[in-house]
Amino acid sequence: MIEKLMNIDRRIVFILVGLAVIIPSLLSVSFPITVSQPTRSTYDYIESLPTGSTLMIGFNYGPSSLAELHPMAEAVIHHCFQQKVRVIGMTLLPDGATLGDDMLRKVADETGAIYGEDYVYLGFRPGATQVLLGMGTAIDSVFEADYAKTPLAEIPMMADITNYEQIDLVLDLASGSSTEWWIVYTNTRYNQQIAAGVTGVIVSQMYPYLQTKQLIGLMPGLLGAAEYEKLIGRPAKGTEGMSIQSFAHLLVVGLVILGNIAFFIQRRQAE
Amino acid sequence: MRRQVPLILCFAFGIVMALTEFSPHRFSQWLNKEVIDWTLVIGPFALVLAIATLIQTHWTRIRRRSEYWQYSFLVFIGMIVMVVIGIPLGQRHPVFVWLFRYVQVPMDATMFSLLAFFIASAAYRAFRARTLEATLLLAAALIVMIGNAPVGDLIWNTIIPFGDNLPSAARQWILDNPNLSARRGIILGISLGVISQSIRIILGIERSYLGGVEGD
Amino acid sequence: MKGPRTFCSSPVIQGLVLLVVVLGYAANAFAQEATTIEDAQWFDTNKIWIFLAVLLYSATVVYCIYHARSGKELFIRRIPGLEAVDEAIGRATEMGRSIMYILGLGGVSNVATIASMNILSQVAQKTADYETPLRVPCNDPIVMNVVREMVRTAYLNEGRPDAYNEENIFFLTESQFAYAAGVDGMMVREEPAAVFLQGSFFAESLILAETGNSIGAIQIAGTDKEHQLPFFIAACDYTLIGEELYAASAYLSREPMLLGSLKGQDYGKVMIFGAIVIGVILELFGITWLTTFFQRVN
Amino acid sequence: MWELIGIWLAALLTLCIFSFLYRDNPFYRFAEHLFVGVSVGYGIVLTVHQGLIPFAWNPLRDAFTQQQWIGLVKIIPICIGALFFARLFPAHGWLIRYPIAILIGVGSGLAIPNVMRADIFEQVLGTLTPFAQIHAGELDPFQIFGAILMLLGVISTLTYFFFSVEHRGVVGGVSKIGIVFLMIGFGSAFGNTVMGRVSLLIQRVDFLLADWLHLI
Repeated sequence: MIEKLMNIDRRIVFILVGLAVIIPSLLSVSFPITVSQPTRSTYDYIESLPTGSTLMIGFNYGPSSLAELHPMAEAVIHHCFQQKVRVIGMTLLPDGATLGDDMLRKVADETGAIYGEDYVYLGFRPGATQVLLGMGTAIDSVFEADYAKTPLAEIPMMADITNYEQIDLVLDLASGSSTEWWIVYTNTRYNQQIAAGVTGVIVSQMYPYLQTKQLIGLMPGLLGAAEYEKLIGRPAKGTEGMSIQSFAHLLVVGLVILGNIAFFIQRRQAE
Repeated sequence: MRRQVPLILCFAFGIVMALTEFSPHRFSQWLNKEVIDWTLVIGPFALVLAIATLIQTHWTRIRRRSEYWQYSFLVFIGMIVMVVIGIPLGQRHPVFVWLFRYVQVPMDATMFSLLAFFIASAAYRAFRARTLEATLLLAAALIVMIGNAPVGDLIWNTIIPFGDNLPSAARQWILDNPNLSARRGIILGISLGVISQSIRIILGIERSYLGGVEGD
Repeated sequence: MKGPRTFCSSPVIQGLVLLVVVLGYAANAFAQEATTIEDAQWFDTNKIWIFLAVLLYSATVVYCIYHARSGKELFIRRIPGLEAVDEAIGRATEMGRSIMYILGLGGVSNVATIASMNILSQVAQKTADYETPLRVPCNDPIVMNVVREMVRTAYLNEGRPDAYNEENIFFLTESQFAYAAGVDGMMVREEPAAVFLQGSFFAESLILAETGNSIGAIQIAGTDKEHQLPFFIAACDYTLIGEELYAASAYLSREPMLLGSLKGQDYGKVMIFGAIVIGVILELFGITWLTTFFQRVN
Repeated sequence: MWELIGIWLAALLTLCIFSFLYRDNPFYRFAEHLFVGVSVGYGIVLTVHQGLIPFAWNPLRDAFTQQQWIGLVKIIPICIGALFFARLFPAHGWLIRYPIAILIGVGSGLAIPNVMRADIFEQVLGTLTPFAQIHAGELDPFQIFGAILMLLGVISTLTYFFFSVEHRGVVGGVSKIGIVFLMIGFGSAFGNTVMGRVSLLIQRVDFLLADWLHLI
C-alpha cells in the first residue's frame, strides 16, 4: 500500500491536475484575494493621476505568455479609462503587435473609449533600445504613424504629447527582459516613472529594482491581475484564474505532503 | 587557411566588438551596429545546413522504411506549406496568419502547458524529506506555493488567530532574501566563467568551435 | 594543438595588424564628419573602470593558463555528478541501448553550449570504445555542424572512425517547443538508457527531464540558466549547478588550458569577495566611495 | 467559416498533444511530426522576411535604385554567409569555419564588457546598497537581519563555486552554508513557477471549454 503510494503512476497525478483545473473552470468558484503592496502602489499611482494624464503601456509579450499578462492589461486599461487617463500602447516585440491592438480595442468597446482621444496604439518598431531612446526626444521620430498607419500629427490626442515629459507613467507588461531596458534607457536617462507587470517566472528578478525604487510598482503574473481586478472592483479572468490556481496549488501541496507521509511511514517500518 | 584564418577573423571581430562598446565615437558606434547587422545576415545562411540535414534525415527514413517512416511525410508537408505560402505572400497574409494561429500556436501553447502536469509529478516524486538539503528545498517550495495561492492566506487567517496574511508575507520574504542571494552567487560565478571563456575564444586559446582539437 | 605558447604568435598579431590598418583608414574618414563632442570622443570615461576590471581579470586568466601549461599539476575539487558519467555510459552499453545527448537551445557562441560540446567530446571518446550509439538531436544548425566535427574527431582519436555514424547527430527544428515535442517523441520510442541534458535550457527543461525520467533513463543535467536549475534538480539524477557546468569540461578533460582558466576564475571570485567585504565595511562607516564607484559605471 | 474550421483544427491538435500524457500514440506522433515541419517552415519564412530581406536585400536594392552605395558593404556578409553552402561539398567543408569564427568572435566580444557591467558590477552594487541604508538608519532591525543574511548568502554561495581549493575546514563549512542557500533558492523558484505553468494550462482548458465546446 505504502509502497504503491510512494511510486504512484504519474498518470494519476496528471488526471488529478487536469481535474483540478477543469472542474473549477466549469463551476466558477472564487476566493478572496489579498492585495500585495507592489500591486497596490501601481494602482495608487494611477488612481492619483488627474484627469487627462497619460499612461504608456508596453505590450512586451508574445502568445505564449498571453495567459498571464492579458488579464493584467485588461484590468489596468479599464482603470485608466474609468479615471479618464489616456493610454498609449506600443510594443518592442513583433509578436506583441496584434495582442496589444486586440486588447485595447476590446476594452474600448466595453467602456466606450474613443480612438485618437482616449487611446492610441502605436504598434511595433524594431530595435528595442533605439526605440526607447528615440521616444525620449520625440515619439514621432520613431513612430511617425500609428498601427493603422495614421500619421501621429493627425491624431488629436497626440497634439500635446511629444516625448516622455508628457507621459506620467510607463507600464511595461513583460515576459522577457524588456523591463530592464525601460529601466536602463528611460528611467535612468529621462527620469521616467516606470511600473511593471511580469510573468510569474521573472517576478523575482524584478524585486531588486523595486527595492531601489527604479520601479514604482510591480504586478506578479496572474495573481497581479487578480489583485488589480479586486482594487478596481471588477473581477474577471484574473480572479477566475486565481481561484483555479488555488485548487491546483492545494493539489500540488497536498500531493507533496502525502508523498512525505508515505515516505516517513515507510522509513519507520524499515527501522 | 583552415585554422589560421578563422582564428584571425575571430580575434579581429571579437576585439572590435569589445572595444567599440567602450567608445561613444560616431565611427565606433557605426562599426558596432554594422557588425551586428552583418551577423544578422550571416546567421540565416546557416539554415541551409539545417534544411539540408532535415531533408536528408527524413528522406533516409522514408527510403529505408525505418519505423514510423510514414510520419516523415508530415514533416515535409508542414514545412513546404509554410514556405510556399509564407515566402511569396509574406507573414501578414491572411492564409499564413491562419496557419500560424490555428496550427502552430495551439501546438506551441499546448506543449508549453504540459509543464503544469510535469511540474506536479516532479514535485510529488522529488520533494521528499530525505536529507537536510532536500527538506529545505521542499519547505521553501511549499511555503512559496501556499503563499502564491489566494486560498493560502484565507485558510491561515481563519484557522490561526495571529499573523494576518503570513503565507504571502513569508513567500515574499523567501523570494527577496535567501532566493535572491543564492541567485546572486550563481550569477557572479557564471559571469566570471562567461568572461573568461570569451577571452579564451578571442585570444584563440579555446578552439573547440573549430570542431575538435586535431585535424588541421 | 601545437606548442603550448603558439596562441600569441601568429593569428593574434596578424589580426592586430590587419585591424589597425583597416580601422585607422575608416576612422579617419569618419572623424571629419563628427558634430558633437560625444561623437568625437574615442573613450567613454565613465566606463574606464569596467575597462580596467576587464583588463585585470583577463590578465589573471591568461596568466593562470600560462602557468597551468608549464606543466604544474592543478587541483580541482570533486564535482558530484561527474562520476556518474561512466556509470551512465556503462549502463547503456550493458543494456544495449543508446545514449541521448541534448545540448539545449544555445547558439554556438553561447558559453554553456561550448562547455557542453567539450563534455560531449569526452563522452564520445568513451562511447567510441564501447560502440554505444550516441544520439544528438540539435536545435541549432551551426551547433550541429560543430558537434559532428567534434564527435568525428573524438572517434578518430580513439581509433574507431568506423563506429562514427553521422546520421546520429542531426537537426530537428529551431522552435523551442517543437524541439521539445520531437525529442520527447524520440525518447519514448528509442528509450535511451542515459540522457545528458547539458547546456542552455529554457522552459522546455522540465518537459525533457520528466519524459527522460518516465522512461527510466539515468539523467545527468547541467545548465547555467539559474531559472531552470530547480527543475533539473527535481527531475534528474545528477545536476551540475551553474559554473559547475563550465568546470565539468575541465574536470573531465584535465586539459591545462581549461584548468588554468578555472583557477583564474577563482581569483576573480576572490576579487569580488574583497570588493564586497571592503565595500560593506566602508558603507557601515559611512564611506561611500565604493558604491559611488559601482554606480557611476551604470 | 474559416475561423470555425480553425478552432476545430486547433482543438484537435491540442488534444493530440495532450494525448502524450497517457503515452506515445499515433495521434501524438501525427502532431509531433507536423509540428516539427511547420515550425521549420515558419523559421525559414521568418528568417527570410525578418533577416535576409531587411538586412541584406534592402540595402543592396537601395544601393542600386537610390545610389546609396554604402549598402554595397552588405555584399561582404552575404559572401561570408554563403560559405555555409560549402558544407554541401565535403572537400571544402572546412570553409564554414569562417562564418562560424566570425559569429563566435562577435558574440564573445559583445559579452565581455556587457557581462562585466550588467552582472558583476550591478550584483556587487546590489549587495552593498542595503549597508549604505543601514548606515543612514533607514532600515528596521528585521531588514538589517535580511541584509546580513543576504551578505552571508552571496558569500557562501560564491564559496561553493570555488573549484581550485578542497572543500574542507572553513571553506567546506562555508560552502555547506552555500548549499543551504542554493536549496532554499531552488525550492522557492520551483514553487513560484507553479503559478505560471498552471496559468498556461488554464488558458488551454479555457480554449477547449469556452471557444471550442462553448461550455463556459
